[in-house]
Amino acid sequence: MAGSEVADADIRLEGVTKRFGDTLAVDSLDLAIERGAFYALLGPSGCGKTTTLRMVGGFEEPSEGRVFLGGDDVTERPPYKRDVNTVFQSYALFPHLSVERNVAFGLERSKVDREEVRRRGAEALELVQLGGLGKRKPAQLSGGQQQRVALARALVNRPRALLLDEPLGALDLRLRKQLQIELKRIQRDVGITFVHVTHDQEEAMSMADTIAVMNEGHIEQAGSAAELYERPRTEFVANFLGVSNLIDARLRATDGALATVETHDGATLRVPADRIGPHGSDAIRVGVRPEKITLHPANGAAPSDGNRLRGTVVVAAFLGVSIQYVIRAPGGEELTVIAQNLDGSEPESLGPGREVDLTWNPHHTFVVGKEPPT
Amino acid sequence: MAGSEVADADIRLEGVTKRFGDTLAVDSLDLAIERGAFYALLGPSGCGKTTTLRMVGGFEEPSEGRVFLGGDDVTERPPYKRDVNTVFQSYALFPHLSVERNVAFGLERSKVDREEVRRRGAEALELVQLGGLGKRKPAQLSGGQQQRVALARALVNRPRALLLDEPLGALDLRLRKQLQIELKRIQRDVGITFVHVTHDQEEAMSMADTIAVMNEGHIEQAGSAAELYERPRTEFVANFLGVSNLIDARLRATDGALATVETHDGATLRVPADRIGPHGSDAIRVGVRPEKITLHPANGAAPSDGNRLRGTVVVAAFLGVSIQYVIRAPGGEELTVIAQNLDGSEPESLGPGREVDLTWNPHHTFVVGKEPPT
Amino acid sequence: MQGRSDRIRGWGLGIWSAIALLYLFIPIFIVVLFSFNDNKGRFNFTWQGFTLDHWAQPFADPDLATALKNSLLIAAITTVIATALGTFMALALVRYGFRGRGAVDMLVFLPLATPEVVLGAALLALFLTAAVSTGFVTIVIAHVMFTVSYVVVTVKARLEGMDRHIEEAAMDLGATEWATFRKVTLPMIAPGVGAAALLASAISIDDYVITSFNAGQTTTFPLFIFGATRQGVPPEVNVLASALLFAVLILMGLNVLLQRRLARRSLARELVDEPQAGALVPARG
Amino acid sequence: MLRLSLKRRRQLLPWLFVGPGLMWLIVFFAIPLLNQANVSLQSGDAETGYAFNWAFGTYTSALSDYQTQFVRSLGYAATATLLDLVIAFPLAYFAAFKAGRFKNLILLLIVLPFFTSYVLRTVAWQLILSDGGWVTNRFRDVGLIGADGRLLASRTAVIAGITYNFLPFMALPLFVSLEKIDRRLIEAATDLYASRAQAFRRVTLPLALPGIFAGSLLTFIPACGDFINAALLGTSRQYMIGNVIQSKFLTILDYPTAAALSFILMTLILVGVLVYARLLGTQQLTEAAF
Amino acid sequence: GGVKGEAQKSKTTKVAVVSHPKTTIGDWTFANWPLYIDKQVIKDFNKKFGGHCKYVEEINDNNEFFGKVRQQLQAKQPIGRDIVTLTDYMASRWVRLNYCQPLDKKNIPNISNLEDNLRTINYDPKREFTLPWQSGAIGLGYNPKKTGREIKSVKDLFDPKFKGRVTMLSEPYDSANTVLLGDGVNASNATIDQILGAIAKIDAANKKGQFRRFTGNDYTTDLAKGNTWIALAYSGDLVQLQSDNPELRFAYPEEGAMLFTDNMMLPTKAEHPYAAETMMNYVYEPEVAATIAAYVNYISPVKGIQDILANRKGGAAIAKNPLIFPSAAIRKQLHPYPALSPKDEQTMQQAMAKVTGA
Ligand SMILES: Nc1ncnc2c1ncn2[C@@H]1O[C@H](COP(=O)(O)OP(=O)(O)OP(=O)(O)O)[C@@H](O)[C@H]1O
Ligand SMILES: Nc1ncnc2c1ncn2[C@@H]1O[C@H](COP(=O)(O)OP(=O)(O)OP(=O)(O)O)[C@@H](O)[C@H]1O
Ligand SMILES: [Mg+2]
Ligand SMILES: [Mg+2]
Repeated sequence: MAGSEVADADIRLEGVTKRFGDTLAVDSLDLAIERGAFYALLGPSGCGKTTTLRMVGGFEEPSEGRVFLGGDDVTERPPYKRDVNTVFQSYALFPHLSVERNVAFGLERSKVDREEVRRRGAEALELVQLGGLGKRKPAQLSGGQQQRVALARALVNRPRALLLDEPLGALDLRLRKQLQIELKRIQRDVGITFVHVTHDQEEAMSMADTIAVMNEGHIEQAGSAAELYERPRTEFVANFLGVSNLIDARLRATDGALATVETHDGATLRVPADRIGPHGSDAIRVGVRPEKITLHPANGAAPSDGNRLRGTVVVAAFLGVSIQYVIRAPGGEELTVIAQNLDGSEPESLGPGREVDLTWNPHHTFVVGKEPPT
Repeated sequence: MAGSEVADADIRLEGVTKRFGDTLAVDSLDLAIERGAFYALLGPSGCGKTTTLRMVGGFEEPSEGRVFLGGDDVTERPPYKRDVNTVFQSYALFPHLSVERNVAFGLERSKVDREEVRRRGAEALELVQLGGLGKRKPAQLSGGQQQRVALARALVNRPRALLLDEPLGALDLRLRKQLQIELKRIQRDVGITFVHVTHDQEEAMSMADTIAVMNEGHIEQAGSAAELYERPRTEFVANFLGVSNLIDARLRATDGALATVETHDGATLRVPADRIGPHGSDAIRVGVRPEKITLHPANGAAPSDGNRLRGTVVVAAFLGVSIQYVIRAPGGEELTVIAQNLDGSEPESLGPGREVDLTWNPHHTFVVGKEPPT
Repeated sequence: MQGRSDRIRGWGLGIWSAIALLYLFIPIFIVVLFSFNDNKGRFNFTWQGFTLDHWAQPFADPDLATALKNSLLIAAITTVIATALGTFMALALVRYGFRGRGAVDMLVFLPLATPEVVLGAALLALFLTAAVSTGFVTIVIAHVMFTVSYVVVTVKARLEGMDRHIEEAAMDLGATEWATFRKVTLPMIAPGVGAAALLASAISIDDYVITSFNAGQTTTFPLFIFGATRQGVPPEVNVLASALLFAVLILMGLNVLLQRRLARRSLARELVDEPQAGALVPARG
Repeated sequence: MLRLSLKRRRQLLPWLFVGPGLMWLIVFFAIPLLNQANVSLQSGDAETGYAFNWAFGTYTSALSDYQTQFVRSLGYAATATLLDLVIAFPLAYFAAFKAGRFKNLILLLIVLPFFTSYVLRTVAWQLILSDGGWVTNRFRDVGLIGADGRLLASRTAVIAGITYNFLPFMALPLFVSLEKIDRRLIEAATDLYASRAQAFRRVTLPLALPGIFAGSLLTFIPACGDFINAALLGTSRQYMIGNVIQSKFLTILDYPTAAALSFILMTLILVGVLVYARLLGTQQLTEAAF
Repeated sequence: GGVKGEAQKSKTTKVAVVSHPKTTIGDWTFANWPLYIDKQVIKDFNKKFGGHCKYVEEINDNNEFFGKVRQQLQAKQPIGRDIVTLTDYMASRWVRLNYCQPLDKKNIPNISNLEDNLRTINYDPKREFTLPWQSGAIGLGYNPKKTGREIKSVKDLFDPKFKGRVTMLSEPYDSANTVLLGDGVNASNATIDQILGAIAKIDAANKKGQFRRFTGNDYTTDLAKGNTWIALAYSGDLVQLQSDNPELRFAYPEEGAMLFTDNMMLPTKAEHPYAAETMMNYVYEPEVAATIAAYVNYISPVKGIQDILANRKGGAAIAKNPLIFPSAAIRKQLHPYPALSPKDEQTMQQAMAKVTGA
């Protein structure tokens, strides 16, 4: 499914399956990652992200399928014979070694001469802005600093690719944001392929060139952040990546670029025709992102050339940077609308209990297949 | 400082100080919380939130000052003689007792009859939507479920107030969001006073009626989320609650409702005059929230009746629901601007490297005193 | 919140603890005291007066010296073998889910649940059947047999607290299995291994029961003492026992000081090893 | 080894690690026990040797002849275990919760006696409890023993000796399990209206059960087989099964009976442990113990 | 090889034609009881004859030691000891089972110094296999301050006044036979039934709490500390005890006392017979024997040492000590152990074990 069309793939998985006893952790997965890409594996807990990464790193052997690195089949090779390095979620720093010696560990193993080890180690620490801390033990560092040591320890080996398993998962929000930016910078500077596992969609979106959304051992959709966000192809992707307002509908007519669908409660909406494509005509759901919707007091002046729905405000919550509304549609769905906090408080006319009109540009409507409820 | 004007305060702290050896954990703090309020104590790590809460719960004795519950001085009473209950950050569920027995613990101690214990226990579990899990041991529950058991265990006693110490801190983002909503719902349903300790500003804003921002053992500012967000009175509050763009400035003139200030690089901005109030005329900083700023291609059509600054785009990042820009101002500050993702991608004219104009309504400008850098 | 009754309870607890510790130490006082007894004949159980003579010549009795030497040597060899075997077993038991692990676990546990008379007698019966003459070697065999379980238990506890990703990280950085063990696993479990070694040597040095069955012509320190109880324990025994005690005390004191220093230097509390309390389970007779 | 696949290597490696230690335990622990089983069914005499002939009679006669000693052993061991629990629990509790920075010192003090010899400590008790000694005289003064009663060479002395010698085996596991208890649980209990005593009974005590169990095992099992205390502090009227096994084996050279006694003892202990585990509601036997 | 072959043959023909030709001494082993020699003797021996004598104090109990080496003896393997020192009844068993080999008397000319009353013994009438090491009497050790009177008779052990203040030896050869002597039976010729009777008597008294403990030679502590007042005791121990506790006394019971002898023997297949015999000869030199006697305080089997000690510095007291040098009258009252059949011996041991509870 996922980008297996990439020609000069640096990391390639072919039909890889992994079973733990009865658990199917990864289900005949295909995957190709370009050289130098920042690739994110995004998915809910237990979907097989870590397992996939561990098979690339050599810590688990696939039950079926093959793993290629730069064209070589490495399926049977132990980790120390693969030129990729992993940054573990728990950092896995060697507690008995100083930061310096941690970073030097990989180079020492590959018999690089002493002087060069020192030089490259210092460089790597510089890169992650830990220049002065080489002599400390890991326990003497804060979480964020430890994370950067782990990164330096992997980077210093100049591996073909860096595998990062929720490297920021254990950090608090503030530090996480800061390190996201730093990680992105480092990846640009060194140009190494990064494979980044996370279950935080915002993190994936703000960092990765390509995001692969995983679910139950397979990849649902892969592409750029904007692609996935604006045109999710499955309900899972639509819901996992940001908030979606989804409404059951069926196809009525297609004229030109836009198709017309009728929602289950009788409203008519228009969607770009090419997005109907793979789905049948019956069991579809149309969706729109909350920030694409504009609210207007009911029967007020609203633009006529777009999709429009009527609803009642249930909640209006102040979130600082934005105000979030929950609107009950006649069909019973609760739709979320997000409006930028331009004025410091929500207008009275959009307060709870008010009738409102929701409008949006048909081009922001997307279509997903209807999935049986889980 | 904080709302000590509240008359029928349910929980009241008067001049409470707590020292641990040399550490001054809480510094002559006054605090009054109304009956039935959802009150958040927000502050960075180590600012004394937990200590304050523990003094209310009776786990620490204040070094100075008094604690009142519903008018009674309880400063000297042990925890089991105070009708408040605590939900601990780590939940502190009794691992050897079933969920049911955990919830029944408090009632059994206060000699409620067997039948009622059963009934109220079941009710409380129903309330937190754990109806079927009464027989399980805590270890057999997920983090979110454990959190809800802790809540039920406290609520079932119908205390005067519930003290929650970062009850969601250990949970992942998704679960946290879900439980925030649930907690808010439960508080509305039962009408008990909630005192909620957190260092997550978004959490505080989305849940609390009143937020008290703590710093170094005292309360910096208390008020509603909108009040604190739109009109922070100190630099600490401005930065801790959301993102602020702050620029050094000095007062030039006041005419009518608006005052004029000159930024350190010579630009002129206007601010509501009443916000200058407590601060001197010299050492002030003016601020504006990132979502209040509108970006225009340089020298393009921009409204003339507002504050305006010129700058260069450094970063434009797609965050799904919004696009975040970092703009370098002539004075060297990096200003953050957030624009709702209305169109699915940032306009070419606002890409990195472009010159842009930033404009905002003077009424969205706030003023804080200049603090020495820490 | 400390009420008055709480304070009284606290005192009661403290006093009870002090009495319990006193109970533990009464015989030790006696042992140390009688190392200074100026006894006249061969017996040393009537206080006759103070002397430092025995401390001046602790090895006056060559057999006692031999016995102590044997004990120390046996303890050293036992410790090395048992620690090595036990550490690897613990490693396999914690790190690998292999078939038969439960059975191995049980086999490790059983010696701990078997009284020593039974162990000693069974082993001797085997040696008798196989016509192996007992002596130094058989003592070592026996000691290793029943200390290895303690080592496994101690090291296992340490390993279970260790993040296994750290070993994976080493391999990921190019270390082979062996290099990983040498450079990462071993240094990290070193405190546990050290505690296990200490435990093994303490048990070995102090063992009487199993040794008495399998000693042959070899005399160890406890055997010497037990033999001497029939004839009168010479004060040199008290001297050596006291000396051993003081040596341990000094070593532990140094260790505590060292840890304090480390703790003070480090910013983080993690560096101070949690007291290996489980590992200090003492030797049994 | 290098050419083995990853999977094969992962299957082989653990056995390579376990192998030597396992062999040691099999050869020097399991096989001797099996051999003992064989010996216990032999008959013959000391001078000419014994031969295997399914002599089950040894078991019945061993049981009937030494019933007293079995009952005594279990009784003494159980009493000592109980006493140790009573003595050690407050001590461990104090060390875990109240001792503050003296915690490690107390631990050290608990362990320290074990660096003098077990036999020597017991000999020291002989001196302490001797008839004309201070302790005995005080007991007489208080009237705990009669005017010509004695402490040494009595049941009291033997049980006291066992209690003494195994006290740290009780104290350390108790300490470990108490220290593991999250204090917030106790706070939570008081928060939920439990007084200190109730919090102790409802929360602390149940959570210390694994420690109580482990400590009891570590005390009870060796105490059951002990013979040094009875030999040095008791008389033949206090001899325990350990003394019998020892003398049968070493002095009387009646190997089959010694072996049979060993097996009966092991069975009794195993049954006792299982019943105890049941009573305490401990599920994982080995795990709880260590 | 030849040596052993001859030893074997001598056994079968019952004619003591033994020859252990002179060899170098080499490294050889002497197994003995603890504190049973002045170690200087070993050093002197090594200096004088060369080689190295490994002297091990490993025999704490006759049976225990027998159990240790039985398997090898039965399999006709060397047991790694060249001299073992065992008490009469055990020595008798070894002789009976061919576990020891005849001594080459040519190598032990000093055997002529052997006290006359020990020249023959029921299990080895011609002393072909055994040579006495030390003898001792089993008598009454007591503390007159506690008993308040002199103790003379075996019957005093059973005096209810001393209830709980008496220790009894657990070895039936010692205790049962002494009791028989007390009842006027010549214990050296006692039948098993008589012995069982004595054991029954001990049992009855024990049930009433008469005896504080059954002991090996560990009765000393209790006696010295005053925990017990009377002990059935070994003569040599009392001499030792008296140096710390001069008030203690030892009495040969007026009804007679049991005499035990520990005997040196050469185990079959012993690898250094010549060295062993050289040592046996050496310790039978009166000067050497005197040194040993002065240290161990038992009754020496070697003639003529009383005078040597009397003239030695510090030896006068020893020479006068009736525990070490009993008078001729007392010597007449000392009785060797009875010779029991293996079956009877086992019956006796088991009966006693029941009483002592082990
Ligand atoms: N060693 C193992 N033994 C058995 N099952 C395993 C093992 N490792 C993983 N699994 C199972 O495989 C599935 C995928 O696990 P994996 O760790 O890859 O998930 P993940 O996507 O990384 O989740 P998370 O975000 O929680 O880390 C899960 O159901 C997990 O329970
Ligand atoms: N028992 C104690 N002994 C000594 N110092 C303490 C103790 N408890 C708290 N402190 C100190 O008091 C200060 C306030 O601690 P407190 O736990 O109240 O912070 P907090 O705001 O809850 O922080 P966090 O968000 O990290 O939980 C800190 O400097 C802390 O180190
Ligand atoms: Mg994972
Ligand atoms: Mg806190």
